[in-house]
Amino acid sequence: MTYRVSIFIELQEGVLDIQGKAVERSLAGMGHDALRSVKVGKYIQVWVETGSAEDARKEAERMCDDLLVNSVIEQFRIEVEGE
Amino acid sequence: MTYRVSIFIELQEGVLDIQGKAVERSLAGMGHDALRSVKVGKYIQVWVETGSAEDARKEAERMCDDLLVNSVIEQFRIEVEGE
Amino acid sequence: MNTAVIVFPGSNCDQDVMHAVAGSLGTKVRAVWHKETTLPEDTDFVILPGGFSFGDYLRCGAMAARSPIMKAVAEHGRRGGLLLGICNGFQILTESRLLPGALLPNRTLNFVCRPCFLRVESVSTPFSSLFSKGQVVQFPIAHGDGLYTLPEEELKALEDRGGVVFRYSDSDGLTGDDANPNGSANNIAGIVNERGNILGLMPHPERASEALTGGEDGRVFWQSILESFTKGGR
Amino acid sequence: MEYTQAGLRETEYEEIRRVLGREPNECELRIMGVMWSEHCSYKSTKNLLKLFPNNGDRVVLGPGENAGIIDLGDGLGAAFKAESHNHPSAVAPYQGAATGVGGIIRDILALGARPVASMDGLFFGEPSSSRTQSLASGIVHGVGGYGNAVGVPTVGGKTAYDPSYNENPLLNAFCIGLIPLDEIVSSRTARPGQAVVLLGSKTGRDGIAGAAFASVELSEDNKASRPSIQIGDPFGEKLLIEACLEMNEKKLIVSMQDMGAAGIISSSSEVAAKSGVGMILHFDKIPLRAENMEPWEIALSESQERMLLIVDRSYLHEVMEVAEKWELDCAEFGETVEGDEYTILFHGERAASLPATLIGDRCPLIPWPSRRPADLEKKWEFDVDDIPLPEDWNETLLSLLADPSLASKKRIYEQYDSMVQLNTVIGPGHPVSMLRIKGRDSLIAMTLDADPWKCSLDPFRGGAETVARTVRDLAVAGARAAGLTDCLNFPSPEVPEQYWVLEECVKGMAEACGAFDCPVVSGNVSLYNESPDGAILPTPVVGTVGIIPSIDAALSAGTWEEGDVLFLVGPCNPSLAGSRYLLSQGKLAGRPLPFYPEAEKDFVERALKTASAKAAHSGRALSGGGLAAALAKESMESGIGASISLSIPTRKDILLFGEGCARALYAVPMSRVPLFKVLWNGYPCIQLGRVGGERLSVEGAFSLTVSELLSKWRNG
Ligand SMILES: Nc1ncnc2c1ncn2[C@@H]1O[C@H](COP(=O)(O)OP(=O)(O)O)[C@@H](O)[C@H]1O
Ligand SMILES: [Mg+2]
Repeated sequence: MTYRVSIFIELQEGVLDIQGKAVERSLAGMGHDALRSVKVGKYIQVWVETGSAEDARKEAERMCDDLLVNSVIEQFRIEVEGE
Repeated sequence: MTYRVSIFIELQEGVLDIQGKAVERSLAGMGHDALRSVKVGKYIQVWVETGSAEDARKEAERMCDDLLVNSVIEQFRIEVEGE
Repeated sequence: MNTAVIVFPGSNCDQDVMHAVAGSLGTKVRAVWHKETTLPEDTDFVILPGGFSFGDYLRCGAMAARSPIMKAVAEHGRRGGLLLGICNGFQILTESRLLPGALLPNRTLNFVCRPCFLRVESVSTPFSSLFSKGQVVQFPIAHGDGLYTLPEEELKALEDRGGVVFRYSDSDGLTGDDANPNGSANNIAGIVNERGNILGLMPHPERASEALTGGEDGRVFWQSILESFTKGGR
Repeated sequence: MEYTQAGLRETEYEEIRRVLGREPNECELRIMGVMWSEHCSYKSTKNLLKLFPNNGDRVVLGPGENAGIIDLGDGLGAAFKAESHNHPSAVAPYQGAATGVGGIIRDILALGARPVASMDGLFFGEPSSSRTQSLASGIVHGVGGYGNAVGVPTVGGKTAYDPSYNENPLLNAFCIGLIPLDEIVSSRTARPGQAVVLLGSKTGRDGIAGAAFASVELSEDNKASRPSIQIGDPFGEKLLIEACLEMNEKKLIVSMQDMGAAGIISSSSEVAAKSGVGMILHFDKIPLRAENMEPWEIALSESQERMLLIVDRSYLHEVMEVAEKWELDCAEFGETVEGDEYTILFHGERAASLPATLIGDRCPLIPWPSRRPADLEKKWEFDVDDIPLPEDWNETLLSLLADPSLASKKRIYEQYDSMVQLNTVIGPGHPVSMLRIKGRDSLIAMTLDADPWKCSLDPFRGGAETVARTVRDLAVAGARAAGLTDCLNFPSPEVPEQYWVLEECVKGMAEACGAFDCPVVSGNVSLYNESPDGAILPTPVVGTVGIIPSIDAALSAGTWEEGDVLFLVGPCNPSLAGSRYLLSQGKLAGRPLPFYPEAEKDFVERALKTASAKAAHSGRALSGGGLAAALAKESMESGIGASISLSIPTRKDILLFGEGCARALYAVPMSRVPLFKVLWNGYPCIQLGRVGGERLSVEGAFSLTVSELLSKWRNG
């Protein structure tokens, strides 16, 4: 079966989020006073064909390790549709 | 109260996802045979101080319209923590 | 003709554009900081220069398009005033919806900087009137996000109305895929709005305005603008 | 806390105790550990660096400052320096390279100069390995990502591949800036009673104690406290450049210092020590990005895009205004005082109190033992007769051109904006890059080079050859070398044989610098470039800057014209030792040729005259790949072939592929042949053949069309 897996990648705590800071300032400048802070990360969706949702998650985790996530500065979370 | 709002942005159907295609190719080249396809988007978290979760959502929607999303090529989905 | 060059934080071709315009035309050029809310009163021609406004963070040109000065810039364009966006400036114009479409990452996903041939597609714009139709000119490119895209029907409409002013080509004017440095739809390098007063292009005419540094094809571009202005008084 | 945990040696700890007359506290210990690390103190190399000549008519500022400055005439100076960012680039290639570029730009900026161009030296492992590919891709993207955005063109560089860099790639960044001589900002001019100001990004925990951690064994219990990666923000840097230049133009600052390794502590103590003042710093006033930071963390943070300013109080207000315009944080956090006392106050307590001059200057030097490698002669034993002549010359030349170290670097340098600022007359892809100076006739010429293989075979000769190659390149292009900067990339100095190699390389470089009267005005040392898999080749990288009086005195390369007569100037007995030709066959052997100062100087003078007299259409000094590679590159870039016959008894492979000595290939228009011959009369000079046709043919060797050459050179 084909599973859609969503991967949410964000910078680790303590790593400077230069994009987030710039967006924050820009939104504040446009009058969004309720805004406290912004973090900008990546949203990657992969479709994998595996026997189970669990396998799909494992496969996606491997992809994160292999390429999608730079573990020196980033952290990630995975959601499998239908899991 | 401060709400964390997650915004998931992806390219619209029909807009060339060059990054997704490139990631797909590299992962396939690394032997991820279960992979069918990849889409690369943005994961933006904003923290907003509003009276209710509903207001937080509205505020985030306005930010998307104002800056975060380019509706010519992108679409988005919002999740408010605790909603 | 009084030219205003808008400077955003992160713009890096503002000085170059001012140097090229002043050097090619000898007309008055002023820098205007993005936080201003009005253009100098006698402004005839506005340029959004290249660079990495706001670091190109989020999307290229997105934050600059929301800068305070942009209301006045859009108003200038709406009144029919001459408005030019080069490279990052082009991205700012599409992000401001002053021009249709969007600029996506190059298909190689790499930044590319090199001299580039362009075929002049339309000479009925104030920016290209001194070229001849089909002429091949050389302007350098230097960008990471130059793939111009537009939904199919809109693309057709743009082509039908002659909105494409420059197309990537080879030295013979052939516009094959080989001559496309970034994967742009129909090899599009520069487009103009319907009214013909707002031009966006990825290549850098200011980098082709002196024999010593990049050639002189860009001088014709600047002279076209001056001549159209002098004639039409826009 | 144990002093060893701070990375200090026993003698160093004792020295600190002796000077203080007490035990240092933890904050002080950590500070000293970083400040006396190899990276900051140069304790292994200070004595070696003294061997470099660094004076000369043109030198305005020599080593010891943020960058060197040479006089370009009429009140203008060129500030330049190279720096390595090897370790960070191996760990986080994109960010490591990006912050390397950002750091060297701030060094130039700290003098008040506007950065006008960069070059990058890249040394990668085996090109076929996936580790190399991902490191190389990350590093190249990082160099471009930062340089392009910050608006400083990358106009040239050097890229080479060798398995010794597999685990330990090198990233050296060079930057040059322009400054009116009467506007130079000095780090020696602070006076008591002035404000100490921090301009730029907020201070976070990034890169804390990066230098010291490198010298402590990594173990599980310090893993959690490992420095977090510094993230480069070219956008922030662009704002910083504009703000600092505006402040300098308005004469608002007394002194300025960039924050690189060891951040606030290094920059502020350096200004204090050099200016002969003390400082009281209130760390509570520093804008922070992370919570609960300890004072030593604040002191040692390597957060990027920050500058330290010393400001006369009457200008503080204006400084703040400029900062606000450029949307930068700016905080006064201390003051200069009489004396030598450097004090950090935090939460109402004295966190550290040290003599300013102790921190940067007084680290005990380490006289590492030096031993000539026993196997040196063995590498030299190499019999040319064991090398058969190529069976298929065409194949041999093509595979040489496809050797990644020699092949076209277009795929790399096209990713760099080489034109922004509108000064680039000759950009990457040429032996020498040239910048015009707006409003003047003269041009600045520069080139970056290295020859790790020859340095490994004979470090003295290799070191001299490295310098000579850059000077020859410049001379052929019409530029007299005015000064150079260097990055000494070497493995651990603690191995006596490795220290000897370093020592000899420096001596060789110094000898050549002396002969050419080309002083070393700035530089950088990067040691401990080794991994459990082995050490890198000795890799001194040299960036040399020269001046061309006017565009009319510049000679380009790759501009052959139909009918030109080709000349080879220089000796006809080069050497295959350490040549690209042998390396591409997997052999690193032989003894490189010695450096002949008289011949080299003679060559330079004649080459300069050749350029200024317009006696040639095109010229190229011979380097990697020898005459054959030079012929092929000239032909490919000109898009035209040539017919050549070699009537010299030297073995053809040596003549065509040998390297070393002052040699060049010139294309001379028929009408200038007599003049050319006069200029080179008394120096070896032979006529090779004529330019024309679609083929590059050498009688009795290869014959290939220009497009065959190009296809191999570009695509491998
Ligand atoms: N990393 C790099 N960045 C920019 N330009 C480079 C880089 N590597 C090489 N180049 C350019 O490519 C050309 C070839 O360089 P190199 O490999 O050193 O050969 P050569 O010995 O012919 O100079 C030079 O013009 C050089 O400036
Ligand atoms: Mg070179």
